[in-house]
Amino acid sequence: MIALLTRDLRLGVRAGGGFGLGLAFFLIVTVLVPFSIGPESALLARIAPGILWLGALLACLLSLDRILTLDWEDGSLDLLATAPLPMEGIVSIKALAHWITTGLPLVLVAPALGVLLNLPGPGYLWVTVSLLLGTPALSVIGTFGAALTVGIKRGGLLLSLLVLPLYVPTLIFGAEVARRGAAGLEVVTPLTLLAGITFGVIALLPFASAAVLRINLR
Amino acid sequence: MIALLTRDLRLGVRAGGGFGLGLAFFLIVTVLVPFSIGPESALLARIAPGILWLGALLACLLSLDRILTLDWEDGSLDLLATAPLPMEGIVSIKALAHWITTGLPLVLVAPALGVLLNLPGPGYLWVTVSLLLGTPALSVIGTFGAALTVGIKRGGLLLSLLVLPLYVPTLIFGAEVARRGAAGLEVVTPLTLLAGITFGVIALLPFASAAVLRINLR
Amino acid sequence: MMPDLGKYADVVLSSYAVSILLIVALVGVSIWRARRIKAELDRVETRGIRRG
Amino acid sequence: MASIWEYANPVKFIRTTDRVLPWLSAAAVVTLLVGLVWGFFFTPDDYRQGSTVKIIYLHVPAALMAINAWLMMLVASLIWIVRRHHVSALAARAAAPVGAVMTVIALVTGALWGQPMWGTWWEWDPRLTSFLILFLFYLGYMALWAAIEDDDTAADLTSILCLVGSVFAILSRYAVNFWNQGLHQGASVMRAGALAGDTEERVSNIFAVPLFVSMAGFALLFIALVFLRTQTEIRARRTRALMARERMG
Amino acid sequence: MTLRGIDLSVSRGGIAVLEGVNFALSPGAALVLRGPNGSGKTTLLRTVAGLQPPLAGRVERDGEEIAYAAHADGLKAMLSVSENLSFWASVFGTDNIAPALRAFDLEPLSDRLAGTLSAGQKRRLGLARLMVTGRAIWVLDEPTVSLDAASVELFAAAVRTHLGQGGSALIATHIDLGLDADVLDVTPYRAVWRASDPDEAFL
Amino acid sequence: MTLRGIDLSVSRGGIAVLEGVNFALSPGAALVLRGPNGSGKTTLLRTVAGLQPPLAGRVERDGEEIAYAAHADGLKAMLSVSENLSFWASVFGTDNIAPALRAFDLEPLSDRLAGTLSAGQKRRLGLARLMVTGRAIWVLDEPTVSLDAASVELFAAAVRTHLGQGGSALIATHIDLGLDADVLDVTPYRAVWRASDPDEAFL
Ligand code: HEM
Ligand SMILES: Nc1ncnc2c1ncn2[C@@H]1O[C@H](COP(=O)(O)OP(=O)(O)OP(=O)(O)O)[C@@H](O)[C@H]1O
Ligand SMILES: Nc1ncnc2c1ncn2[C@@H]1O[C@H](COP(=O)(O)OP(=O)(O)OP(=O)(O)O)[C@@H](O)[C@H]1O
Ligand SMILES: [Mg+2]
Ligand SMILES: [Mg+2]
Repeated sequence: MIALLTRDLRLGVRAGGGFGLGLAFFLIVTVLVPFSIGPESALLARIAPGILWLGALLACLLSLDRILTLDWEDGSLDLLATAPLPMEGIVSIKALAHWITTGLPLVLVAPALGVLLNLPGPGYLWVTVSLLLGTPALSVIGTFGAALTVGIKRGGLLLSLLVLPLYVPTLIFGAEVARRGAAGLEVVTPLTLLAGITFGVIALLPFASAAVLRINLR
Repeated sequence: MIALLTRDLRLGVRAGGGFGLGLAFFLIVTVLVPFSIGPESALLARIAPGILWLGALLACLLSLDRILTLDWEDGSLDLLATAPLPMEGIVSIKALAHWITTGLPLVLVAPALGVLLNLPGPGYLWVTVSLLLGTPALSVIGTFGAALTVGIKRGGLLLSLLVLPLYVPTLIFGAEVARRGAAGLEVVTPLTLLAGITFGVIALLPFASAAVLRINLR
Repeated sequence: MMPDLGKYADVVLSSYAVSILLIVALVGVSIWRARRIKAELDRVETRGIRRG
Repeated sequence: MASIWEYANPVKFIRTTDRVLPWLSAAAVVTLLVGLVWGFFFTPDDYRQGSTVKIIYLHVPAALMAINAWLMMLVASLIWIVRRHHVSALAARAAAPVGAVMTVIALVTGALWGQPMWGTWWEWDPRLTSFLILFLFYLGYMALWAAIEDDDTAADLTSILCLVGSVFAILSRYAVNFWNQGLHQGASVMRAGALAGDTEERVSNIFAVPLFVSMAGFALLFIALVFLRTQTEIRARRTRALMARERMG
Repeated sequence: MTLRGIDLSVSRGGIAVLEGVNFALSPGAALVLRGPNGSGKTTLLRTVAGLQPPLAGRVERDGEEIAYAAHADGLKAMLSVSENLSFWASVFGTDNIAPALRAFDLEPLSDRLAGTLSAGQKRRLGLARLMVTGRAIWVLDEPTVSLDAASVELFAAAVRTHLGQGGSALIATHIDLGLDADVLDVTPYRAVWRASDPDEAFL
Repeated sequence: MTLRGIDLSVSRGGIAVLEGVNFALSPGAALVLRGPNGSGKTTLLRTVAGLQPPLAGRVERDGEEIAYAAHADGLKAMLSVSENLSFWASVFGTDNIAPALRAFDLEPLSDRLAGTLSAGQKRRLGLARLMVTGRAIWVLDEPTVSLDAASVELFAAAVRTHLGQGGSALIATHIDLGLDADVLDVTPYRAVWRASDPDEAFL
């Protein structure tokens, strides 16, 4: 299992491995927002927490199809399936590797991008906290979507279509925490709910992902 | 050439061909915006034209890697390059097929999505016009990006990174047309500039794309 | 016979129009596809029988 | 006593439904026409909402069927997962487009209704929003069916998606409620007189009876369409199997 | 530890491909599958490896004991030859990759990225993977594709060593490998236009 | 219409692979390239086909006259066999795909999606593509990979017909095709440890 994790991380940071690309995408979306919305800083400040969450979610989404499809295309997934690892373990490790290479960097860089959008003072803390708590759920749900679409060539967009509705609760609570935090309101309730979703999803969804993957390898 | 266009369109609409997925992505981004920004309709109305442009741009972006990579992976591109078609023709046809399967549907559906974001009355016309004029540029520029990254496995995110800066001028003028139009202001200047970009890009960029593609096939 | 719909006539009428249109389209597509598939199946079946 | 599972045999299913379909379709058309004509021509306007109240005969039945269709797909998916009866997988597939159209009707009529009532086409009200999400689930479900070639694989994957999706749909419903308390009517057909005035305990019978007729019409239409479309899916599958057999032969 | 296929029927894309195949593979023996293109060798091997369920009959095996090598090699272009091999070694709980490198003459290439190998070099690396699995039963699908004569000989030698250590091998191939092995021609078992179970209800 | 390689040096990944190769291929003749794995056959063929520039020397050919078949077949999984073939036919301005289907025994498969073919069937389709190009010079990289004996014979027959009509063929292969052809072993031309031109400035 650890061998799989280290391999995935190593592949992630090798040239072309996709590490940093999610980050860059996040950066660019954030930069493009003022171009399309217009440059008023009051308006930007109001939408800043939401845009940061949306950007992080899209960056996550775009890197999902790397989780399994690369391994499927070159035949590694067939070979892994015949290796002495439980399928549930494989998908969980894959989700973890995705979070470490994509989710975590997004969390770390979000405050810096907040500056570009005039994020109000208390927002920095709560954007970071909510992303830290929410991005693991995005990775785990995304792995489920990736397992569903693994046999489909360039299924990237289909993957987005399947995964986005599943992202809705996470997004709502996460953005709510960030928004309330930025406005100086109470955040305990949405924060608890966000944590609930994340832990629930981590505990249960790998079983569904493994089942789906087994069907797809058939 | 026409054989190539009909083949690409046919592949596009076959199962898993990706037609309609760009559309779905556009829809979903639009839906997610209020979840992250919050549900106040006055705020949404202000950012609606910008969000529609941003959503269309991202939907376009995500489908770019299908333009050439699929053909590269299965070896068709090598074979096309040795076929009696000029490389400039090949990339232009690819861009055209991409626009027909992705850009055009986006234009058609944008007004419907405007409703979800409380787009103000005159906005409908101008969002449609600006997208109609701007999306061909997005496809042509995107084909250039696709040609740049064609050899790179799952280069999707890298592609986004390379292409996004190139999209900035189109986005600025396009969103400006839509925003001014929605606010009932004069739109002639940005509209002219947008048209200029589109026609310039269509006339010149295929040569660059063809050159880049030749190098990448080497 | 037509009821007086007052100032909301366009809204009510377009609701009915759109809904009925959608339902008719759905029914139409379903029936059309049912016929087509049935014909195709018949074709394949008789071909199979002829072949033995 | 024949077990209900016998109808899971495609041939038997087609034979039985062939027999009931004409009656069912006729009943659906008649009920639907009666409900809608009654509602449109022979009910008075509401004193607050004016003639827009007539939209309810489309809006509420469509909204209910949109939800019921998903529930039916969920049950059919479970049957497929547990007992692997092909007809149930195909019935779920057949129901999805019908449910999606019902969702669209509810959304469109709601939007049209919202314009005069709330002064806006669209409001991010929880009820409306969760319908939009439901629509996305329908889209994803149909797209997954369409994207996979092997029928049984597609059935397996879409049923799991339907299961997981249902859990997330419920989660979304709560999330959306939390996020915005909205303008939409409560579930008041059975309760408060939000429609007909303030005094009565129930929606006045003048509105309620045609509404129920129309609901029955939508339900019958749904069942008839699902039967027909399931037959089509079965025949399509049989065609594919026969052609495959020819190829082997 | 004997691998047995008992009345095995296998299907692909919902269509029965082979029917009633019986075979037994005991330790120290190799069995070569033959049959024209499209006869169902790949399908049979995938079923034996446990990647897809049989349509009928059963495979008697200890699931943990099979190492499978498919048409595709499962190499990561961005990892070096030895990194690729070490990864598979640790997945299978072994750790010595040196013998595998030596057996397939990969030592001079061990620091090269797998993506820059030629077709035949890639294939050699894919085969070297088998040796680090430590599994007793090798299930191989056209292992010698793209290999030159010298590499085919390396491969045959590796299989012989494996058999000598009590391992066994089930190999689908179109060419002669120079192995002393039984041959199973799948042609007689081709399913004659019968739909597979799932479709049967529709016929 | 003779194809000539004159003092040809070719490189891959910035490293010279073959140096000073000379060959000539006249109408009606076939030339078989041989050499161990990694010796540079693929690289040489890509250069001849015009997909990459030579490092030194030149290829004399009429660019329009080459049909190239690579390791990969360029098939679209979602198009049927005949759609795949018709597409290539119209790209090359020909239109009759029937002879190609017949020559490679693809008629029974012509309505199947290419994605559902077995490895060898795919390969046959890839080779059938050559016949619809109408080109005189065929440049083939290991064309018989995954083919069974009967299909190899179909292929050899197709090449013989092509040569009989005044065409020519340059074929890299590891196995014996049963063709009456000259053989060019690339082993003696292997470049010894010399960086290619672009890197030279740094050495
Ligand atoms: C796109 C927008 C809308 C959607 C998706 C929607 C959805 C729904 C749904 C799902 C129901 C059935 C719920 C239930 O009975 O528990 C319903 C009922 C209803 N809707 Fe809407 N609605 C929308 C807009 C509107 C608007 C604008 C109005 C009018 C102001 C409206 C008025 C009603 C009424 C009166 C009912 C019946 C409530 C009851 O008594 O059960 N809806 N709607
Ligand atoms: N997805 C699919 N749908 C329908 N039929 C398929 C599918 N995939 C493969 N087949 C068919 O199944 C049969 C068996 O294929 P398989 O790949 O097992 O053959 P094989 O013996 O390995 O052939 P080869 O020697 O060419 O590799 C072939 O006739 C093939 O056309
Ligand atoms: N991207 C690359 N970077 C560096 N070296 C490479 C690269 N690609 C291939 N090579 C090397 O170039 C040499 C020639 O490779 P080529 O693919 O031409 O060999 P080949 O004769 O076709 O071999 P095979 O019979 O295995 O197909 C090999 O030694 C290979 O390792
Ligand atoms: Mg095979
Ligand atoms: Mg080669």
